[in-house]
Amino acid sequence: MPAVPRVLVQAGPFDIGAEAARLQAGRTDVGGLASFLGICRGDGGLVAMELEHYPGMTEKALTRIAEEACARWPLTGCTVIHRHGRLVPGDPIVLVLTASAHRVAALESCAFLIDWLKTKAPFWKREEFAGGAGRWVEAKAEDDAAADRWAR
Amino acid sequence: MPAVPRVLVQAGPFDIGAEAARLQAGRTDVGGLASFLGICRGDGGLVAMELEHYPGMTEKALTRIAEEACARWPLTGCTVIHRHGRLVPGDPIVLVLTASAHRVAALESCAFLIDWLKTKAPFWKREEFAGGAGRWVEAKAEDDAAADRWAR
Amino acid sequence: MKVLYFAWVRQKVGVAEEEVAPPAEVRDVAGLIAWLAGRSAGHAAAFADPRQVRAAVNQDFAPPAHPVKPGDEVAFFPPVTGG
Amino acid sequence: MKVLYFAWVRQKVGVAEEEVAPPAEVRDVAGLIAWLAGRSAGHAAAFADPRQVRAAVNQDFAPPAHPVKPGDEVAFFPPVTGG
Repeated sequence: MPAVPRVLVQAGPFDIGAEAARLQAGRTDVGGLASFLGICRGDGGLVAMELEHYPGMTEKALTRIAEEACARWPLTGCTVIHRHGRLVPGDPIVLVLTASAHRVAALESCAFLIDWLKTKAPFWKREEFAGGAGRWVEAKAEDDAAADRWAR
Repeated sequence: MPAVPRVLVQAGPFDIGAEAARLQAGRTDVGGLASFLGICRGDGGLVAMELEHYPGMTEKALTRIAEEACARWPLTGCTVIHRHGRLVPGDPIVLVLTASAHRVAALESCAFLIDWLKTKAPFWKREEFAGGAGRWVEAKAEDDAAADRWAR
Repeated sequence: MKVLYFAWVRQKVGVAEEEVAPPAEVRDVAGLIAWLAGRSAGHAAAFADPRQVRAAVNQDFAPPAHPVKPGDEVAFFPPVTGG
Repeated sequence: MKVLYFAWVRQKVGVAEEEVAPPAEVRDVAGLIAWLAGRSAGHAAAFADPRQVRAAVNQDFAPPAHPVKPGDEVAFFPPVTGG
């Protein structure tokens, strides 16, 4: 039976160490744990980023893709945490953790999930710059191409 | 200038949360942090694993490959920690962390480093099973194939 | 029918959410967009280029030809930028 | 010349490290293996199938044709299994 993913959409921060430990707790069949942590960058005078989401749909979409990863790769566990609200440079935005007996499954499914989150997760980013200027981040064609790698 | 990697070969455990924080501390140009944590599995009645290494050569080889990753991808930082000595199921063995402005560089360099460690790092594993039987782990052809992906 | 707006679509429309009762000939997402665009100058601005707008029906992404009916929750937003 | 052994090569040879002074005609890794194999039954067992043994000269991986000379640190071990 595929593992049941842990999916959280939250305003507050998360603890990568605690989340990694949770995927290993009480078991000895985990051989590899891959993770990706997305962080708010401070490029070009960015002072803050407002992350809007679609309550209800966002959780549902993230749960569905995490379940797909658990079905597609032999994962022992999988955690996806995505923040919303106002974030400043250096703040963590998203955490993907995948655990498996073997490293390839963990590494591939982690890349799959982050590529998917970039293109299909219902979040919208508004950047705020010094002086008060703001702009909505536009979707990138390169992110779509990355996500399309996983189509089958 | 390429980032200077942090490379440790040690008997003791490490803290993934602290190591992740270290790669972000005081900077706002890190957009993604990829990691892989290798863990000792308890398959088939394994009670312990003895990891032998080549003091001197191991550190040198790990430093060289980590420097290559920093030169090949635009990394802001890179950490490789590999344990030696006696480990039991559930114990972390190896940690690779790569940080970059962009996720693809972080994810690819992390996979590159762990593929390399599997095939080129001077470590040898001896497995001990319940009842006292022991055996040296043999190198796997599939690991060589994974490492060869990165040849150019 | 409940309609939700996100990001710059919400800013242009001027509300995050509204209850609407489109006429019976509005049967799909594309038809709803055309009808909503006539409701106000803000709506018109939001839907000026429908190719820039994505939709979800009952919290699933939906193409322009996806049917809509009374009771549905329909959302409009720019291409997503998560991760 | 300092010779180091690791993993099952070490176990078969029976020592982790030794100082050796091979004759002048021992010029490369392959020649050193052939000469070491004659030192004891343990050495012979360790090098019975040289294809199973890898080498490093002065802490860099080295193929059978790699030269060796007095003062070098030469190590023999099975294919590595890190990670």
